[in-house]
Amino acid sequence: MEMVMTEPQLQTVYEHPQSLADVPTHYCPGCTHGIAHRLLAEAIDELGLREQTILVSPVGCAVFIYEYFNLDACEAPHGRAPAMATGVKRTRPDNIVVTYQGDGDLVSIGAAEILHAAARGEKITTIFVNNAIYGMTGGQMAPTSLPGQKTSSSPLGRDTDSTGNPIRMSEVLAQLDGSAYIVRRSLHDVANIRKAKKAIVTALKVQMAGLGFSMVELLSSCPTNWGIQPTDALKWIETEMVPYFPLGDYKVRDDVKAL
Amino acid sequence: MEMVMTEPQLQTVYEHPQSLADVPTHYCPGCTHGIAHRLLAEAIDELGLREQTILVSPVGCAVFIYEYFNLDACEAPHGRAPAMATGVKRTRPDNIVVTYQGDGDLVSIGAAEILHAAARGEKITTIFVNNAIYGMTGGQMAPTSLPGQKTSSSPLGRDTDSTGNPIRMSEVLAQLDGSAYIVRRSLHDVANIRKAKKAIVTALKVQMAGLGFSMVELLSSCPTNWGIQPTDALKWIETEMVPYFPLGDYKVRDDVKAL
Amino acid sequence: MQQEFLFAGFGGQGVMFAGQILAHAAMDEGLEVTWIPSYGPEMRGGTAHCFVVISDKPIGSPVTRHPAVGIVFNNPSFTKYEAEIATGGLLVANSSLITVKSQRTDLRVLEIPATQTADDLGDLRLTNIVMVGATLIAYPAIPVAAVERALEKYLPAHRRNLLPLNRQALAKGAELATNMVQSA
Amino acid sequence: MQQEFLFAGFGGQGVMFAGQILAHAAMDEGLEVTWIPSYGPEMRGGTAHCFVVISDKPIGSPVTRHPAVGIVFNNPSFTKYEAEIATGGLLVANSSLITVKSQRTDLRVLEIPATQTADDLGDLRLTNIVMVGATLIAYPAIPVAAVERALEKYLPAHRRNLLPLNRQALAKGAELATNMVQSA
Amino acid sequence: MTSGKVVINQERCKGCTLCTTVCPQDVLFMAEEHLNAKGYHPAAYIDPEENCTGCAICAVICPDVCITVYREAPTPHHQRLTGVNR
Amino acid sequence: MTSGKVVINQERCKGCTLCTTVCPQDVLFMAEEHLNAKGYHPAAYIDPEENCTGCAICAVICPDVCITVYREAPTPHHQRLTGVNR
Amino acid sequence: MTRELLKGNVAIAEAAVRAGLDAYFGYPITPQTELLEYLSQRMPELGRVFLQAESEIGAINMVYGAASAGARVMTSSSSPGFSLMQEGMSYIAASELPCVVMNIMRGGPGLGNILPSQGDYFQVTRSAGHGDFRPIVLAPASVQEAIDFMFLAFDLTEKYRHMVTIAADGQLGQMMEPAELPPMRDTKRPTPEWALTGAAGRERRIITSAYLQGNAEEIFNLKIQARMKDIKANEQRAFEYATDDAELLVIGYGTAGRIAYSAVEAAREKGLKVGLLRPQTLWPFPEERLSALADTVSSCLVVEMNAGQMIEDVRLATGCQVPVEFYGRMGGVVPMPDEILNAIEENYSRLPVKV
Amino acid sequence: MTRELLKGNVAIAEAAVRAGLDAYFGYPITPQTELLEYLSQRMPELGRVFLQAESEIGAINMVYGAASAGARVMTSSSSPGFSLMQEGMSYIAASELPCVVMNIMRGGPGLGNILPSQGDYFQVTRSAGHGDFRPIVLAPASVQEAIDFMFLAFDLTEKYRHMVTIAADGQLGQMMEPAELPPMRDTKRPTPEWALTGAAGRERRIITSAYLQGNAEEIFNLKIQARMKDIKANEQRAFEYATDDAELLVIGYGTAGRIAYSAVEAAREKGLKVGLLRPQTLWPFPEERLSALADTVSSCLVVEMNAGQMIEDVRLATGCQVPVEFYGRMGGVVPMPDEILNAIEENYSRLPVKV
Ligand SMILES: Cc1ncc(C[n+]2csc(CCOP(=O)(O)OP(=O)(O)O)c2C)c(N)n1
Ligand SMILES: Cc1ncc(C[n+]2csc(CCOP(=O)(O)OP(=O)(O)O)c2C)c(N)n1
Ligand code: SF4
Ligand code: SF4
Ligand code: SF4
Ligand code: SF4
Ligand code: SF4
Ligand code: SF4
Ligand SMILES: [Mg+2]
Ligand SMILES: [Mg+2]
Repeated sequence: MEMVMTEPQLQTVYEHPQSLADVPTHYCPGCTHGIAHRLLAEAIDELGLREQTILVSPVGCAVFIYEYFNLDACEAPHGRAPAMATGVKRTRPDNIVVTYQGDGDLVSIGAAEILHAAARGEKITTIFVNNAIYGMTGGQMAPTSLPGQKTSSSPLGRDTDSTGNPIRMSEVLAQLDGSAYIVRRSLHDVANIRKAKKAIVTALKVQMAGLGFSMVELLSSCPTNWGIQPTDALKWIETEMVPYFPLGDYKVRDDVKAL
Repeated sequence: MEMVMTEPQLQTVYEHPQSLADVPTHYCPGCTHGIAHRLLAEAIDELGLREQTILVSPVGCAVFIYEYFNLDACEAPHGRAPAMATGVKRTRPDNIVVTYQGDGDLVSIGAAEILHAAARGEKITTIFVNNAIYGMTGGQMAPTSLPGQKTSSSPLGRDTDSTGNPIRMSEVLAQLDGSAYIVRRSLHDVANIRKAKKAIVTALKVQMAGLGFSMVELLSSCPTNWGIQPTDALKWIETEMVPYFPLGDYKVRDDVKAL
Repeated sequence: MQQEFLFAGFGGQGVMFAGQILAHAAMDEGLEVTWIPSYGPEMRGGTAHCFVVISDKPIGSPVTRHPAVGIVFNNPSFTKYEAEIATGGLLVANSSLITVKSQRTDLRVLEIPATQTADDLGDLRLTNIVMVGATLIAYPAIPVAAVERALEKYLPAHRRNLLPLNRQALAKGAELATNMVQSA
Repeated sequence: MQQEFLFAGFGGQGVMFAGQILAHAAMDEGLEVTWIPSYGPEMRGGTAHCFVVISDKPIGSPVTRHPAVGIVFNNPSFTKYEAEIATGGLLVANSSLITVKSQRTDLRVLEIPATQTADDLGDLRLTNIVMVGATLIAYPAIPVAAVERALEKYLPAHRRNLLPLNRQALAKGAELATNMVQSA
Repeated sequence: MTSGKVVINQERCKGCTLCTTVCPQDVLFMAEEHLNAKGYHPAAYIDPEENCTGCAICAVICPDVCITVYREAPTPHHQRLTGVNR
Repeated sequence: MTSGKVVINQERCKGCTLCTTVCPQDVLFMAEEHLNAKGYHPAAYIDPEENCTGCAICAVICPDVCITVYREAPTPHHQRLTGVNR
Repeated sequence: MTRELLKGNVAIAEAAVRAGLDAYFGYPITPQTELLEYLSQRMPELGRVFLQAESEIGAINMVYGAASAGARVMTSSSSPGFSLMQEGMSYIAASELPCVVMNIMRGGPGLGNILPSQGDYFQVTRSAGHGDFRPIVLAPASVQEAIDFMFLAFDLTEKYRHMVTIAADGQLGQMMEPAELPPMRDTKRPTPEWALTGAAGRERRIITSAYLQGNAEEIFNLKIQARMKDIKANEQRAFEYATDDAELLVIGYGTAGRIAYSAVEAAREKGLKVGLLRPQTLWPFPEERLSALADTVSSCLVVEMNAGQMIEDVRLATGCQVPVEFYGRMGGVVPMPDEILNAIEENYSRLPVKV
Repeated sequence: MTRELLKGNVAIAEAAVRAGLDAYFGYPITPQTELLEYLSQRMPELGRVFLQAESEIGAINMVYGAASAGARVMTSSSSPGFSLMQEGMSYIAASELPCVVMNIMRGGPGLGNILPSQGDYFQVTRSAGHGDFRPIVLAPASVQEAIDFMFLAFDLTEKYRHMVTIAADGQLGQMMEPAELPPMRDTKRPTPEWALTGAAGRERRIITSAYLQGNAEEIFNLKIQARMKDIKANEQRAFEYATDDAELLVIGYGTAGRIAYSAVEAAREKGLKVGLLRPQTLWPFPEERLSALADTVSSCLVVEMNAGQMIEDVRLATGCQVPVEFYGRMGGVVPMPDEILNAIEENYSRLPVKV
């Protein structure tokens, strides 16, 4: 590449964030987990929090997130990241504690832990990656899978009679007094990705200010288990997921607005 | 008693319901668990469901509820009554399945199970007895304990900074599409007790009609662990609990209204 | 020598504290001691009991099947525990409430109108201390004075004001027992 | 006699099915057989492999350290497994994609331009069957015809229409191998 | 006013006093002198003037289902509280 | 229009095509002929006419952080996407 | 019926269906998920109950409920999920309910990995959560055995009203081999006389694990212990190979036992007098056979995919009559026949002189 | 310091405080709740962390987090709650984190009752959830020992980075006896070099229990096993009484061991040559002493408050040298000294003739 020669006049507009380790990820091509990672890393960089942040991994496709971030990190049992993060934050209140959870992790097995972390107003930030499926284990139905969605454990499509309708967790957690900032964003196009990044920055600021629990839900793709191409997967988010999981701010407490 | 003599002209206006076993309970004097039991038994009797109903006990003061009802019954691990009830109902869809849970059981350890039973629209009925405390284990703080409430594990009063504010579970569960009927009632006086009874009847009807998950939250007293007299305990419900846990209908789906 | 005491009565009659104050007193006398409450099903009401073992050697079991002394505060406790007291042992009964009589001939029985005495002293909550005072006369495992010292030291702060009354109750119990033992 | 086959390649090259069809065919020949996939970390991409063991006696281990036959579909698999094949064994390499050469002198190596052949037949997904056909010529554990029968029986319903092409691929693989073996 | 009457199962009563505080006719009292086998002072029905209306309010609040309520001359529209005989 | 340029780390690229679909200048393509070590056809930056504006849209959508974006003559008000140097 | 080439997980699932499974509740976890996936299609097809639970805790308590209602029910999981089921299992055990729980063990402790392992032997065989109780534990080593044991599991659990656990690993689940599936069993059967069905025209029934009084709990425990004695007397099972004249006895179960078979075969080919005992029931442990064999062999070699757990049962069963040696791999590493053969040869060379 | 009359649960809690406890996370369950209640007042008073978790699963994972951050941390529970902690414990074990977990055992299985029991011996000693790992298990028998072991627990867990479990029962928790509390230990200590504190001016630190590759997981497991060997060599502890010339050795731990002490004393008074070995570490089991004693005694009598679990360890440690008999009560029934004395006398009368 002739970059070397032209560099003097060029300014770097975008490069690898410092909080992100310079290693390839194991994610499938086009999986937006990678975007979510990058946004989180950028937000941490921007706020200068890299040396303070402790990351808690979920069990899910993002289990190895600790390999991908240039941060202190630990790895919680499936669904228990909020509890583990509570243990970290309570004993190290001056650190910034961030959990990253999938929809199976957060909504299904870990429903009690997230609900109570939010209710307690636990001063942690949760990045909630909702891809309407269990990615890691090969595409089983999640509590967030859409009605009729075919998955490897709902081969005829999700039957809402038997399994209910998808759970909108941001709406649920927004009910709790302890949650200070709960928003849903999407990763399906550039404009939305930019909004998602802003929300993550705000969520971290909420924690910095000690205002309570903050969470950014990100609608995310799983091309592999949805069985479609990455570009189609982004469209699927837009046309199928967004209508069911409306984007928006579900809880922005007054003290957050004042930030 | 000279009752025998006067009986011919007298009609029985109130007597022991048939679904209630004729045995003394172990509850403390004035504990409204007893009222909740009676209302449930009356409702079952009125709807003629005694021979169909399967009751699922919690772990909490009501753990021995199976002794007190003249019904088939089983006893779930702490917090897991909704899951156990799901197992019963799915394999015996023609039975009426009722769970009875305390606030520690339902809101704390069992948060995930109740959330998912409601989300699935599990066709069961839950009697949720909220007394803002862990009764059975001797009065520890519950997620429903009021701000500042002194309990044996919040000796200086519930500190909302550290433990958050009480969780209003009816409001949370009403968010879920699978819940058909979610209301909060109180047992602190006769008028409210009568309303509570009506709600229980409706909840059971919802199940009979197969409309989804139904729950009646009952504000209830724990004179022993609140450390006050039974009459004062009823007043405490009215003056302290009701303002925080407003009585009302949190979810009455249209198909329920049409019942 | 090991000596075992069983205290039993309704919850609220102060049987737990009676045992504890005896245990404290014995400890301060330089003896080995254990105290253990009945700790059964989490049910409300019913009878409560506790065990105190005093010994000059390390204590193995804090419970025994046949305690040397039974101090019972009400009818149900009497009925429940009378039979368990060791042959040759002592049964101290709160005769203000206990209406049944012991059928055992191998026991010493001391009937103390403890509730009545406490009521006379102006506070029903003194029943337990009356019983302790009486017991130590009939079964002088430690001096009554040791209990008096223990009361001074261990009466909970919010009950400090009751110290004089407690002293009186202890003395009264001892007195009642002394009279009876002598008259027997 | 026990015969072990290792199939390895990229996910998507049909190595799993190649192993399965061989296993089916062997079973229908009345032999004992096991098939087992590489089943490792839940990571996407990378190489996949499967093992087939064929025997006339009950099979203990479905895996062996040194399989008699290695059927490798791409460079990474070649590099990874070449060394593991048993002395005197057979290495079948998809020479359309594999650019490296075996350094081992104790192996028979069969280079089959399988991907090319499949492409010529009009469907890249036939690569695996070409490889199977070739393998059974050089290492006749079961007759090629047994695989043909297995294809008829076990080709999944949605791929039934590809049966004639699969037959051709099998034959073509066998033919390529026959020529090479003869010419060798 | 219709005349009623209640029977209290005093052995089951736990002496919580709730019934006595709600009776509109003030015909329920705590039997301070009497202790039942459980050690509670039970509620007592003392109604020499037959003021009890059989309103069953006491039964509605009693947590221990100790009270059976009877009423004279059933009115056709009165609501039974339990469906036992249906 | 400010002129920009991107560098794609083709070895890290997984060939998801997302960048190629969002580039407003149409200067990103999939290298159908080239396979990287992971077995993917990577994206390629082909911009003979120097149409790239350095808008970084491609970098925003790339899930694998394969794209570094450069821009000529920094405008004082341009927003950097990452705070690396702050 | 003919032999089909069947994948372990699928064969197990279909065997459960044919054994009359009424209801399945489970939560995905590798390497048992295919079982759940298969049943997600198959059970509704047959009008039976399939439900993916919110968690393993949800699943085991749904099993508890369904078993209370008299259904033939099972769940399956893998190590971390199995750990989460411990409380519920203890309750089910203490309620004397029949049910089948599968643990397709994987590399641990902790999150570990998804590779085949036998690291949960103690957890699986010593208790079902807290309290004195040991489930019947079946350890299949082939797809056919897995199928057969699924039928056996339901028969035993219903006969004794005692939980049955099936302990296997991902290798068995992933493997295909020829096997025969028995025909569909008639699912109509009388409702058990203890099952909750609604107290219509009969006394109410209560299913509980609470015994408030020590005496009552002790009587109940004695009942369990008596039943366990019975099971121990009647249900020990093991597969044997070449034990008649063996001087060295190799002992291994499941996948390790199966691979050991290859090694023992190879050793025999080399002329070594080696035999294999492959326990099929891990509890009750086949101590009768082992104790008998201890009289005839000179030494034992235990092979496990863990740090040495069953070796305690072997020591206890052989009553210190012969030395008991160990060869193990851990963390998801499956031993190859040749390493076991090496271990055999090494131990064989050190055989104590027979007396 | 003077002897105070202390209640077990309170003494344990205060001992933990004085041993430098930074954080406590727990969930109420009888009979350990008083410990939690005491700490709910005491910890905030000292500016330390107390949090009542939403469940035992919440609690153990908060412990996991706090331990990852380098805090001195503990939780406590009782049998059903301990079962729920199994998954989290396995993760903590596999992350080599120090922490202390108390199990105040109660009558089981299932909900059972709240009475004293030793029914979880296997669960407590054989693993921490799934996978190959055994925590160090301390079994105090008196309030003083409970205090001392609390200090020991933190020392051991930090020395070895190996989880310590304290196994006791409600009797110890409810009992008062005179004991001395050591003075408050200085809580300032250097942050462990593996703890998560934010990657400021150093390489990032990662705490995980995942080892994707079998080889890596095996290497890690071998490391654990090596450490366990070390612990086994150095940390066996037992209390002995009158073992010098004993012909019958009574073996019991915790409450059963303490009551057995009374019985042994009584037997000695009757002139019987009886001794007591009371294991203070259940893992590592005091097999060295036991194996030495097996050379001198003629018979062993194991006393437990369960159906017979430690008896397996006794059998293994004594290597079949002497008969091992059993006396047990279950379900929350605490044996009385006289019953144990009866068992002693009965076994004594059948003592094999010494050779
Ligand atoms: C206790 C336990 N149960 C189940 C699993 C298996 N498991 C791993 S990840 C996962 C679900 C992942 O789905 P999600 O949280 O949505 O994350 P994604 O992979 O979709 O990003 C499951 C069920 C486990 N590791 N531990
Ligand atoms: C797994 C488990 N954890 C804890 C307990 C102890 N426990 C029994 S009841 C209870 C809470 C009861 O409170 P609640 O549900 O509010 O019922 P209440 O007694 O107030 O009616 C607890 C924590 C238990 N039995 N099992
Ligand atoms: S399986 Fe789905 S969620 Fe997981 S890495 Fe692949 S695309 Fe992403
Ligand atoms: S402890 Fe409270 S809730 Fe329980 S029976 Fe007593 S008053 Fe009722
Ligand atoms: S029925 Fe009505 S009037 Fe009669 S006692 Fe009861 S509350 Fe009083
Ligand atoms: S309400 Fe019932 S329990 Fe209470 S005092 Fe009246 S009769 Fe007795
Ligand atoms: S920076 Fe903008 S114009 Fe340049 S390649 Fe990327 S998307 Fe296209
Ligand atoms: S978006 Fe990134 S990974 Fe995808 S094709 Fe473009 S450069 Fe490659
Ligand atoms: Mg997901
Ligand atoms: Mg409560």
